[in-house]
Amino acid sequence: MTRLTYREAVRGALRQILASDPRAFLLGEDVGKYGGAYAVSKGLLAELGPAKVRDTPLCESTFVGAGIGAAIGGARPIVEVMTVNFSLLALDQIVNNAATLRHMSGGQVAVPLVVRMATGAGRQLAAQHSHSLENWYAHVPGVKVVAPATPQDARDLLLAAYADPNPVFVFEHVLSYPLEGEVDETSGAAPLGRAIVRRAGTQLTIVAWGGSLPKALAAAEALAAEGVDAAVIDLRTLRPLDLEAIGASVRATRRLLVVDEGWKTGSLAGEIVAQVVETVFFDLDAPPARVCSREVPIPYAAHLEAAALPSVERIVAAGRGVVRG
Amino acid sequence: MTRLTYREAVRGALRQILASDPRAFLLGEDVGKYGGAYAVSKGLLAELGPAKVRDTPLCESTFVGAGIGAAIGGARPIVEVMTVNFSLLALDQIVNNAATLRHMSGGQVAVPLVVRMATGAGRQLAAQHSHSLENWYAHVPGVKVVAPATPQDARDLLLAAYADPNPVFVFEHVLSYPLEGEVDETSGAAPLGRAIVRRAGTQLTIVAWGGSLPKALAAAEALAAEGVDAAVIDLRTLRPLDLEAIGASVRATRRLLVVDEGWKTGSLAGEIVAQVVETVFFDLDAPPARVCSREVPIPYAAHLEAAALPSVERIVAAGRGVVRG
Amino acid sequence: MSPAREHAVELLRQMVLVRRFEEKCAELYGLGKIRGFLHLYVGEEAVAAGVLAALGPDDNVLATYREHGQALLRGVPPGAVMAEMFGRANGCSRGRGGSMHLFDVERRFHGGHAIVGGGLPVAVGLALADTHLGRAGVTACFFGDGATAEGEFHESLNLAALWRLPVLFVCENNLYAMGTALERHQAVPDLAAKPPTYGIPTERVDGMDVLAVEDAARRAVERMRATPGPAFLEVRTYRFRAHSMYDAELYRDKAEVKRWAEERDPIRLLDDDLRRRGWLDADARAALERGVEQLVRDAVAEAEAGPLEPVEDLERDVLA
Amino acid sequence: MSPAREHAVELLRQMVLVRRFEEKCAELYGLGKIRGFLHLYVGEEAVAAGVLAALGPDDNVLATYREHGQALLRGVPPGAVMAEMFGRANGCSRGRGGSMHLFDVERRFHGGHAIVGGGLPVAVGLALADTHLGRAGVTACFFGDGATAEGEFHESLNLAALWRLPVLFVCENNLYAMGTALERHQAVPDLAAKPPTYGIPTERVDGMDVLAVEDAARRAVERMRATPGPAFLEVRTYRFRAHSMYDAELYRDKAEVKRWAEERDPIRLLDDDLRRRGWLDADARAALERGVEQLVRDAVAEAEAGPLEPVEDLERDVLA
Ligand SMILES: Cc1ncc(C[n+]2csc(CCOP(=O)(O)OP(=O)(O)O)c2C)c(N)n1
Ligand SMILES: Cc1ncc(C[n+]2csc(CCOP(=O)(O)OP(=O)(O)O)c2C)c(N)n1
Ligand SMILES: [Mg+2]
Ligand SMILES: [Mg+2]
Repeated sequence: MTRLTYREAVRGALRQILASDPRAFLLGEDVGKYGGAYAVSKGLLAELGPAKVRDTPLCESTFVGAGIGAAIGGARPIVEVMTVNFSLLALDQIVNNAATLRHMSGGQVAVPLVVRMATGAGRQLAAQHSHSLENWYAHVPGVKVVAPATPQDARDLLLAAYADPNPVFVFEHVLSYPLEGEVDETSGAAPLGRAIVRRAGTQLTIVAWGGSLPKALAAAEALAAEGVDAAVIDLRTLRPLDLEAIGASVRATRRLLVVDEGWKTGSLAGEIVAQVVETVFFDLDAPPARVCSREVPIPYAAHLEAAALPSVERIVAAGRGVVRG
Repeated sequence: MTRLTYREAVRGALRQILASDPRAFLLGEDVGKYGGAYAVSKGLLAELGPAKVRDTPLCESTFVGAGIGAAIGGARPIVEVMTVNFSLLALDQIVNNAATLRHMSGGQVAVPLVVRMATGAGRQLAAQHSHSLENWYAHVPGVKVVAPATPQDARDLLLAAYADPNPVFVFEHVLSYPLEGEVDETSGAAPLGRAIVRRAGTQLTIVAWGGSLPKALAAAEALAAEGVDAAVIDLRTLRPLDLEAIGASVRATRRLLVVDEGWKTGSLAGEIVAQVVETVFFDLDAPPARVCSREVPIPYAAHLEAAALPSVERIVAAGRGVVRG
Repeated sequence: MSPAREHAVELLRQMVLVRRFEEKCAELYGLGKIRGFLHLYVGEEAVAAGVLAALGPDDNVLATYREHGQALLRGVPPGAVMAEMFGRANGCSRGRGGSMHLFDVERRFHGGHAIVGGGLPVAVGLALADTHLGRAGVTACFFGDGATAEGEFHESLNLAALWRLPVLFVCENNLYAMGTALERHQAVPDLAAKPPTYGIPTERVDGMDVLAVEDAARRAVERMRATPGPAFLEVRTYRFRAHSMYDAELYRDKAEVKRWAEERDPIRLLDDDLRRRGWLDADARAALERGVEQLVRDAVAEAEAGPLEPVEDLERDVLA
Repeated sequence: MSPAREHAVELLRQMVLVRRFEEKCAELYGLGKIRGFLHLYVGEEAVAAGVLAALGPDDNVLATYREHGQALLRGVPPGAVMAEMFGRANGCSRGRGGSMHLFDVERRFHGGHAIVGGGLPVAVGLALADTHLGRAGVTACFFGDGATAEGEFHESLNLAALWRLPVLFVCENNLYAMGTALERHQAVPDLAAKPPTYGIPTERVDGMDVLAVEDAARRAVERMRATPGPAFLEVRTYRFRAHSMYDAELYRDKAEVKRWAEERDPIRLLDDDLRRRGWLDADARAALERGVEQLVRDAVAEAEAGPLEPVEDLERDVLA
């Protein structure tokens, strides 16, 4: 085990893939000479050369589409879209090509593509740079979506995404990059589609992922101090959803709270609530609750941004509400 | 009252707006000389002239963005995006500009924009031309979303969208255009944000909108024949949601079924289920249910397409399930 | 028969095949056997025939929703194409795609793309894979004049040129994007003027002259094989039929269509040429026609006999 | 003072204002008073100063996230700009936007856009509104060299040219898109070669010579007022500082930056020119500097004193 940041863990997995598989390459805006907007790929161009680390012009739709085409052609591209905000420009390629070509061709076309992107708010980057649109991606058949929350998962889920024969979208929260943790650098791919219980608990199930996991864990600690024993499930894969893991926990705790940095209306949290009530309705002792972002373009000012996003306080209050009524 | 198709009702509202407001104009691909991909604007170019009806090149991002800019500049553009499928190319403009500029400018920038688009499947147009992404739009703060289901609403909600000072997205289901109904052509704008009970019922609340409303009503008839008395609520506005109307009905029927042509995971139906359980949980006698599209890019073959979409049969079966357990 | 003569007759046969196949499609559409959107290539056959004649089996082909011609001439069996439009499991996309989404990956026929401009980045990626994996092979990418207004057109040209990727961009300039005439969607309708601003060698060619198209395509492909990088062909052509089966053609004169169909039909032009040269007599011409008709008849029979995919398999092939 | 002399001194004052304002911003960023992304315009001041000098009050201005210069020189009060970066309610966007999203609609300053290329269609729309409503006025739209690779750049040029809309496209070519040098993101780095393929009158100008920029902008605007339609300026400039406060500048030589800053600083060039002409002596220069420093000091004081928006008003101004 080595102490690594989340950023270093991603870089390590990238290096391992790029160095070992001749079909692999990384492409995206400023992944090379600049070193990556979030410094994830720093050093890889010098180490691996320009055929493996390709700086693209600003053209999200086309370089994502080129990644799709290259995957179809037998290469194994890893595309970095600098942030989810800019992926809005590539959604046609993602929905209409990456997600669709296999089925629409009757199973002939394979798109073994990995797309990584930074996501989330919390750095005062204002409305155009603070989106959390994982729910949109998780809506689309034909793709898989992961959101690693820890350095180890940042490594293992990227390896898993790469090993998977489908288009896999990896969401890395901007606040996660400096997180530190012990990482087994010899680990293999984690299984996709499996949530994990990060904290056991008996009175409440809190579901979170990515950048919200640390907040959920801190809230669970605070709730424990109040005498509320909350389990925390780290979803890890957003599509397919591991309803089994969530259901098992909710059947035991009989209460559900979902934390999601996306806007509440139409959030993935809503989907999780819906699936839980559809399947374990009679096991619930209280209405499920959600802590999401407020319905506002994320503002720049620190105090307004903080008020717009899920916070430990809001999670604690909601958890208390679900358990105490 | 005049007997009109849904298509004619939209055209009538367009003509009324364009002819009466000098600030107004219609722009989009093939809205002029071609007459509109779905013949909605047929004849308007000849009638009103090229300053009021503007054919654009193929450039969704830019003509939607130009609509946004024109609205900011004091004009009152109505943008037709031929279908929701192509709106994927314009999502950056929609999310990062139309929805955001007012708030991000501290309330200075007004974007009184109407964007109309055809949506939905059922015409064997295959995966790239059969999307139902209303849920994505309904997720975004700063916009309103309507989905008229009847000829009268096609008129009244378009007038309402035009009268509203915010960006409003109007979804017209491709199967709705030939629907006929009595239309009051002197009517004014319908209120936005108000659902309507299309069928009274005591044992089950079916929520539907747009192209799914006729299916929901037919299913309610079939259920009645089986002795199940279902109410049908036409949502009409998808953002903001009229939770009050849904809640009132569910409190009475104690059972909920939502029909949504979008894919189930992350559907607007899921959001409605979540909001209902969050607010009227203890009034529910059974787990809510959803009839959505199957999790597959919509296939071309008639029998596969039909199997992928919500059908009267699937709604009836689900309704029976919710009521009978 | 001289190789030149043989080749010219074969090109004629190919164009006639596409023409007759599509005439049958239109008929079957009227009968409700084919549904969804159906975009005919009638009048434009020389573009596909000429360009595909310049390609080898290791090259990739990617086209639009108006791609029956490319599919057939790339070697996708007519029966598999017709069965696809019938929505049968023996269709070349198992009935999932229909007319707009024909695929045959074994023949490197990569669709069948219905989002205007959406195929170009994918074509750039196919060429990128070839380059990255050290394989020869060029990627021919067909698209319409309308697509040149979409941003992805420019992004794709730039990326292909910047990275010297072997993409043959083939612009099927039929002078209309649906109902919008070229000069109503392009500020400067000279499409061949744009690729040179990316340093892409560009040629404009008469798309009604199949031999000229083939010639230009061969020149481009040879250059690309020698010196890595894209090439661009603007092929001037005309669509003799409506944009799709829904189009009332309010936006153009019947006389204009008639003029093109009478004076510039690529099949008639080659036909006349062959006759003039004495390379194809009436009997051989009739035999060619009969051969094609038989192929089309067989294709329809194969489609009619094809099974429906079981509904239980609906979600098959969504994920690997 | 002759009008020419007065005007030249005023341009110098404007550039110095932007420079000192931003130097203060960098300092305040270090102190944590300003947060988020901060992109400095240092070295590029002549572009905004020259172009804005050519505009009138009825014209629209739209810029990127690197827009302090445009905002200040369009007349947005320095205090309102600084307060915005402090996230205060007296900021020009009520603290919602920060450095990247300065707005002042009364002065027709339409932001502050942080999606590269995303402002261009909006600018086209502003010009469309003017045209539709029969108002005079041109719309100046600033964007970087990097934006020219985005599809929206081409789409916007085409639409503006096709519809003859009065958009002045101002490409701030500072030779880098973040860490990617122009010749690494454009197959052909000659940006001025592209707009003519849309029929747009285009000029390339030295962006370190504010008078040359103003001249070119005036020529373009006059032409646009006489004959409807867009115009294009490629303004060659250089960014003396990092792309943003996060940038380690691994992608370019320190020597290259030094050379530009020492030899081509637009402020120093104008300064020298004015001195050579005897138009600005050391005392006047010092007074100018003191005036600017006072403005910046006042702006900071105004920002410091500004109130925070109450959290209860978070959802204000999402909808009308
Ligand atoms: C992005 C997008 N916008 C709109 C459409 C609808 N549409 C289909 S074909 C077409 C015209 C395309 O014209 P062109 O590229 O010239 O090809 P042609 O049909 O003439 O072969 C349009 C507008 C679409 N399929 N995709
Ligand atoms: C669509 C989009 N992609 C990526 C980014 C991240 N980004 C911000 S500025 C920038 C470089 C832009 O370069 P240029 O247009 O030359 O402007 P400059 O910063 O040099 O003024 C990038 C890649 C973005 N904001 N928007
Ligand atoms: Mg065309
Ligand atoms: Mg630049």
